[in-house]
Amino acid sequence: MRILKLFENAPFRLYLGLFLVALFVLVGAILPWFAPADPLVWYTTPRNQDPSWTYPLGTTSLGQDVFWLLTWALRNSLILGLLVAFFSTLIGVFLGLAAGYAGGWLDRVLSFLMDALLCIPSLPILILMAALFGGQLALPIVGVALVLFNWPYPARQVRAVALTMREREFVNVAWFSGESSVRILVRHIFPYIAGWSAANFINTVLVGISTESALAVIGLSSAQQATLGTMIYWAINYQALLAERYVWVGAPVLAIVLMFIGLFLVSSGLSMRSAARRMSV
Amino acid sequence: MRLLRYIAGRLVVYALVVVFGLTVLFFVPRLGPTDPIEAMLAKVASQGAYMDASQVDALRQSLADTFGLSGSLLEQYWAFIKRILLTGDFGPSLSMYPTPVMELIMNALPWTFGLLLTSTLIAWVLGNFVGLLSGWKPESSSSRVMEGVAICLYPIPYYILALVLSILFSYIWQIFPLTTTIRGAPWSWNLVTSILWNSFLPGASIVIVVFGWWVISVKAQTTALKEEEFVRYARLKGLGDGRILARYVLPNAILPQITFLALQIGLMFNGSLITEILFDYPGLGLLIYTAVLQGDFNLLMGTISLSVIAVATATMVIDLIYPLIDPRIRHR
Amino acid sequence: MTRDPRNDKRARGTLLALGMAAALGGTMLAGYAPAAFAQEMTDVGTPRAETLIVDMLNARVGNPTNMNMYQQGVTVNHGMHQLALSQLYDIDTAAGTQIPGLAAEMPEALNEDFTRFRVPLREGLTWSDGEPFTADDVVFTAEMIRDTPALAYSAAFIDAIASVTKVDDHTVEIETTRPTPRLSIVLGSVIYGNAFHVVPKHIWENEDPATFANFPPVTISAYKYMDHDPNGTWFLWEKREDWQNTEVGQMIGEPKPQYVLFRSYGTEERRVLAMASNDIDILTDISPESLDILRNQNDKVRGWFTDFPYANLDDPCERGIHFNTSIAPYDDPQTRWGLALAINAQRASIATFSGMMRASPLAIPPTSVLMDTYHQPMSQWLAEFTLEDGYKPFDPDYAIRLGEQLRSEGVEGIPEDPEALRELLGVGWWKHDPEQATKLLQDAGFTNDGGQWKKPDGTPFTITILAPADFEVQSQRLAFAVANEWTQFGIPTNVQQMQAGAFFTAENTGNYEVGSYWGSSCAITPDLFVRMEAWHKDYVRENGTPASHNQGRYVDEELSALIDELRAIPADDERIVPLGTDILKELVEGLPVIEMFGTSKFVPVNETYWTNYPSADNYYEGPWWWWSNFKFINAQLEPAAAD
Amino acid sequence: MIKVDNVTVGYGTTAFVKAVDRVNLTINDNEILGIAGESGSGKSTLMRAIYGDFSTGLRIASGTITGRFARNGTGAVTEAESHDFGQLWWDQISYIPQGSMSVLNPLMKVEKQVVDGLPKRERQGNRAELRRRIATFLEGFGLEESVLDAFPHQLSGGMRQRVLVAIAAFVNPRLILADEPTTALDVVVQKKILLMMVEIQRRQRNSLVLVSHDLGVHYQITDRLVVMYQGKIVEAGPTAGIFANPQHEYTQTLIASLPRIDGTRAEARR
Amino acid sequence: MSGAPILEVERIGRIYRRGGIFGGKPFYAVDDVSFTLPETPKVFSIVGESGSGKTTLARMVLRLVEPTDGTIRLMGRPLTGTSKERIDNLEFRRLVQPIFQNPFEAFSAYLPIGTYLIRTALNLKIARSEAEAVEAADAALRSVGLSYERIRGKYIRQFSGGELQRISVARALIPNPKLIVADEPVSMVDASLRMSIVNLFRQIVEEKGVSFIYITHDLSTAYYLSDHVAIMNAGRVVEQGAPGDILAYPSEAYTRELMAAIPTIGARWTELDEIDRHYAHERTRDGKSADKHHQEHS
Repeated sequence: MRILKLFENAPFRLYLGLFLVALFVLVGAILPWFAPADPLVWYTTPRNQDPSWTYPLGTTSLGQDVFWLLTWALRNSLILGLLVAFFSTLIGVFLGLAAGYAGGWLDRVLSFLMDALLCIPSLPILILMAALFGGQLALPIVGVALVLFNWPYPARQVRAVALTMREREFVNVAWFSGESSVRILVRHIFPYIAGWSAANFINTVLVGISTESALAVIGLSSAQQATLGTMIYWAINYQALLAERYVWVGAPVLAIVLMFIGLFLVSSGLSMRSAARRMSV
Repeated sequence: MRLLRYIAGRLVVYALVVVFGLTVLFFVPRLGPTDPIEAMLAKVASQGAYMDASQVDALRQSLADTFGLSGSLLEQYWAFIKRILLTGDFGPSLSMYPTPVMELIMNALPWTFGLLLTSTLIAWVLGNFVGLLSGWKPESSSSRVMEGVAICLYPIPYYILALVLSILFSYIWQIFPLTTTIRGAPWSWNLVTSILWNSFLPGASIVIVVFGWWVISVKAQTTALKEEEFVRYARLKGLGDGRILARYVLPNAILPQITFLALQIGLMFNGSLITEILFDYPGLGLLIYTAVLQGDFNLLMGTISLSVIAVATATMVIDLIYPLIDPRIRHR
Repeated sequence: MTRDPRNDKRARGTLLALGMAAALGGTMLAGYAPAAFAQEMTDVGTPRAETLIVDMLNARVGNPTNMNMYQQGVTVNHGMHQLALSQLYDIDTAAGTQIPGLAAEMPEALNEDFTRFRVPLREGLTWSDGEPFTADDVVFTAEMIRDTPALAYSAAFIDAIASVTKVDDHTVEIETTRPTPRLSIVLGSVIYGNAFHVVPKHIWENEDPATFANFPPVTISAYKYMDHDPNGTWFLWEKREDWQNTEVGQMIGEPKPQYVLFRSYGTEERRVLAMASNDIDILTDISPESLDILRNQNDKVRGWFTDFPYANLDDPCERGIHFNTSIAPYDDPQTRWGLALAINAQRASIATFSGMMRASPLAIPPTSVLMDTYHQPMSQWLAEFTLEDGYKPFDPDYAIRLGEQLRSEGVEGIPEDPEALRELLGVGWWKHDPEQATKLLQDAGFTNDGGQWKKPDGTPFTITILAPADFEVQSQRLAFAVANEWTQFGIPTNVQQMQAGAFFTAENTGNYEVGSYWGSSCAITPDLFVRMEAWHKDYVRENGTPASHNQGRYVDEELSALIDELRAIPADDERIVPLGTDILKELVEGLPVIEMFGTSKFVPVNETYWTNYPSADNYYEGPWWWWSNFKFINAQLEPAAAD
Repeated sequence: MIKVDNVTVGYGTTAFVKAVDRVNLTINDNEILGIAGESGSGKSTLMRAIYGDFSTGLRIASGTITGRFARNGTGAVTEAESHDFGQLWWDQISYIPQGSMSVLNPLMKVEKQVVDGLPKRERQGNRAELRRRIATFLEGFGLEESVLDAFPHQLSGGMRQRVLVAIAAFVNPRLILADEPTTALDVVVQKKILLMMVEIQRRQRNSLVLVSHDLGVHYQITDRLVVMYQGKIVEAGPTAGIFANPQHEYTQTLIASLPRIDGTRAEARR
Repeated sequence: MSGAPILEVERIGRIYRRGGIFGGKPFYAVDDVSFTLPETPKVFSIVGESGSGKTTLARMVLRLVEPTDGTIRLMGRPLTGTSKERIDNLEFRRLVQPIFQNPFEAFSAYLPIGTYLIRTALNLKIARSEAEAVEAADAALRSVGLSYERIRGKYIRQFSGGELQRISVARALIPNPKLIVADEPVSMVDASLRMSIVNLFRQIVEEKGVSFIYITHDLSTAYYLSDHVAIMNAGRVVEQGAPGDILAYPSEAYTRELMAAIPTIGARWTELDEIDRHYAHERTRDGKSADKHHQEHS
């Protein structure tokens, strides 16, 4: 209960989340460099080992070290999630600001695009693409497709904010100070949505990782790259669940869940903190 | 008159969205490397029927004719759009030729619709309820526990939950069926219970995740509402907690959730697809997956077009309903 | 509650599940189990003890109320094909010979050219609605196919069959368009089945066969349609009261199962769970891991062998690595041989199916029949076979070493006797000799500086193996296993998985360089004609143009000449085996395909309710539950003795 | 009626922030008391403490606020500390908030919101009869019955504020506290509302405490005035007396800084 | 300097559609308003209640809202429309500057306030370098009683409302504009500081030769500050003229009503006396005998 009580406290929530995320970034970004062998290669270890000192998380039915495989999977999933989030947030924020601030036909066209893309369920189309392009659907393409479907969320929100911002007096003051439209967007309006953008960024990381792994689990992603999804895919392919090799299938699942919780705590902690700061201003 | 103009405007946008979606759908597969005829031939061949080369060539020609995949891309495009929008005809399924795609979809649609509708409603009601309470009394231990649960549940991907649920409840404790078996005369009580029984786990996996989302969002909403002046005013009028919650906080917390619902429909639909595939649940998701596996062009086009249309329609309906619910917009 | 051997397993699972549930913070409420799940009745309402439950080969059927097998999109794998329809000629998979089905005898050639045949039909058969089966039905079916070009099969039929005429009520005469020494192959089942299904004239003559749904179907074999799931996940068939008037009744006797339920459980986990909980009696293909799980969970479940390798190894198609031989550098046999010697088959075997496979260096599967006819007799030749530089690539001790390794890993039931091991794991395979592989590649113009292979044209040598995504597990895993081998050898190799549609498009149009396939390496009878014919150079097409045969675009004049010879002789000609041997030698030399392993079919059965399934020690049929000959297996099953 | 005895009020528990510092004040029966001061003077905090609204971390650090209410009609006397005033809300004490857009529930019709605050005894019985009573009451202040069927957003700001005044007055309380009730309203509307409040006070013969930063408003309607500055009462007494002869320097500045139409014009200083 | 008036507003109007979602019926926020600001610096007050259209009018002059009818001329050149003579944005901003109602809303919370002044000087080409800009800012700040040193690196939350409004004025002064449009500039400022700002405006008019359009709802400051007053109601100017004339002898009923509603000190509303008379027989106002007479005192 004490732990739960601390959750109400934005900083603690934030720090716990940051701790989890930092842990994953550490595992995903640094540890892969220390892998004793390419964990993707089969039969570098004995098969189906239980966790031990040599193999902290055991080995797969393919003779891969689950621990090192997990570090690689985390790295790739994180990179994918971060890139998808970065580009969708960037594009979304930029287009949303442009639409909201400029108004007129640009706003109409962009708003239509946003609404249209929001209405189109992305997964069927990704499934379609994955199926049609077969194994060619490499991670970068998955990433591009995800960006395509994810920018409208921030764009729509940012547009709404920008619309209200346009009515704020300081924007007019900025204009009378001779500031250019771009500068007004970037220097004057953007700071107000920066906190929100950060939360959105984190959510999009989640969406990116989860969508890729969903595709992977039904066998439609690039099965040869180590991602959390493909790890689950291979584990299920080799019936790890029924064979009670829970560590193999459980490690990526737990990693996803914990990473999600971590990222979620960060994003909600951030928004709580920015709400608190707004109140104190 | 004004109402009509608003509806007309919304309908125009809706129509544009649908056409836009269909256009994307038409071109994506045609850029892909799969030739449906070859896929079909290979399927015939892999079933082991012996045919010599000239027989295969003859079959190839006859398939091209029946599937109507000839003509320039633009011609095919116009035919496609016209056919779908004017006649609602997606042609015959290629892998289950000559069953019309529409027939297959109509068989699957009630399943997806029912699954999504009920699980969304349940999650919505439960999530709003729990979110409201935990937002209202954030310091109580039960609301902390509920929020903790929601935070832990919300990020879990559907497919993980689906897997875990079916292992737990279909195998280790054999409470729910492993596969969908619907029995009972049409419109009988048996049929209903049978459907509920079979839909329970897929539904639960959606409910649990969506529930978490609602709890979090409603809680935030409620926390904000608590600071609202009219809530404060109601409290200063000496109203009891229950009354304030029920008549001041609840309606105001729920109303914005309706717009969120519109935004979430696409995402929830995505979730239901994965769930259906993993539970072998006979809805649209499984049909899409089958179509993918079989390289069934017409079926793919049909199912995905319909998904787009369905989601766009649902979003539009919510958009149209919203002003009728919110008095601030209704009475001007 | 009866004592269940799975209980302690379950208990462990329960603990784990509780842990998982707790970890998820779940607050799931346990429901109650409804009465429908009691074991006396199946959930479709038939007595469990009288019902045989069979795994449906394909996923659920999208159009369950269409059973017109002549429409190309209609799947009849829901029991229709396996139990209710019958072919003119069927296959005895144990003996590897065709047998008469609806026909009374094998066709009798009436002329030297093999263009006219007399086909006697079985007497005393009736359709499930009581109407007699006669020559009129056969003639009607032939004419219907001929007159309905909308049926996909029509063109193929017209191309092969000139006419079918009635001689008397139980005899027809068939004329072919060209010499056809193997008419029973054209009109009867060899592998899986055949498109030619005789239809009841009295039903079909009033319908348009192009649109007729044929539902509920009037059937000819011992079972008739009873019920189905509107979503196509299950189909229930009931034994005909007049089962005596069917070919099964005449040939074998009364089938014991009163009901046969074909059902689809979806993903492999579900199928496995279903069999583990006795909800299904016969499973089609699963992975070895799944079989392992099943055997651990339920001691009533058995594979083809009771011990290692559990799987049936007699599948009529083998798996290997195929090349598009029209694309450099794979157009050079040196390259292909180099790549073959870079593979450690032992590791690949374990990676793919834990070693439960029989290796085959020849272009035909190492089934019991073909091992006796070709592999064993040819092992001497193989051992002496040399490459151009005099290197002897064959390793006859492959099986012995693999056996040792498996024993060392704790696998039980590995024979000690070298001959028994060779019989089990294969006569041998190519050596794993990276040095020789390097030499061959360098001879072919490849260079290797600092561990980086370069093609003769100077570009880096990397390989992409096209592989089936999930729909053919063995080829898929083999692709990954070989990719792993080549990568370790120094050539970066990746696997490109494709769904069926994209996969076959790529294969047919030659839009690939290296692929993990099975299509052209099939045979079941010593007569290799059916698939070997596909290697004829006549079938080579430009890349980009779909090829119906010879997707590897392999041109070998000598091979084509041998195939021409084979075309001209009937299946029972004495030159069949020598010619076949020559063809196989030719294919070894040119190596258009690195043939690797026979297909292992992990086809478990559950003996809780039924026994006398075919198995390695009760080999009256192969375990091809989804073939047309399933009806004969079904008729020989026995109910398990009640406890 | 209310006695504020050497009270210090502030926010927070660990780090106590003083907002009202050792204030003494009496609210008499049947009077209009004004509390004047600029932003941050502590006037709103003092008013909340008097009302007994301790919901958002407000705390009386020292001193007491006690009340003594004689029920109208029966004459039954209730005595309580401000911590227990909650039971008297909308019975003996009611409150008029600053009439911003969001002070009424946007999803509820006005009638319900009037009824909602009434004590049980009022809410029981015939709804139609109650509505008629409310309507009559409103009509007494020039509000039409149709207002009851409106949603808050359909009313103008002035109308909403009059509804709030009416809601507070309908229960016939002994004490009404009004927190900046006319800020952000136009002068014409403001005047109407102030007059309405005065009329209510005269009719019900209860006490009205008016918190406002606008000295003009205090001049017009209050009987007694308290001027607050930085948490302290710097001046208190009859309104007329203060305006005629302000004692404290701050009060003098405030009064002096008000421009008057009949006064000097800046232009004239040219 | 040309002899053209600084600002000529000619029959301008602005139509809005009320009610967003169901379309809406048009209404005139500003309807057929004309006035002229002569070349000599003056304070022109526009007085009206909320909804009278005064803010819309100000925003049209500020080019923030496009008029639907009529023309506005600045120094004899059109402010609106598409003609070649139309004043471009840079020139416009050098000629006209705004001061807005809420000083806490006038600057971004995320930028140091000095930035606004520096950027104004640089963007409007008042200064060619950072140093010159600081100089210009400092000069402007000194004219409102502050200095650049005092605001350097500080953010909005570190200032009081009065200070912020002075900084707003300083910023507006940087390009040495001809016209400053001040929209309710003192309504959010504490009463004790209000007069100092109003006096500051007057001082700027005198010393810098800047004209003011002063938008307010407060008749008393308008009277105090301006040279010319226009009373607006429902989108129209109902009365305009010199403050002394209008406020001493209002000819329109609306103006009179407005004036009567101001809670001025020294003149108690007569309605209050009526109420008291009505309830007099029920009540005696203890200790209040004096207040009945205090209007005579002041």
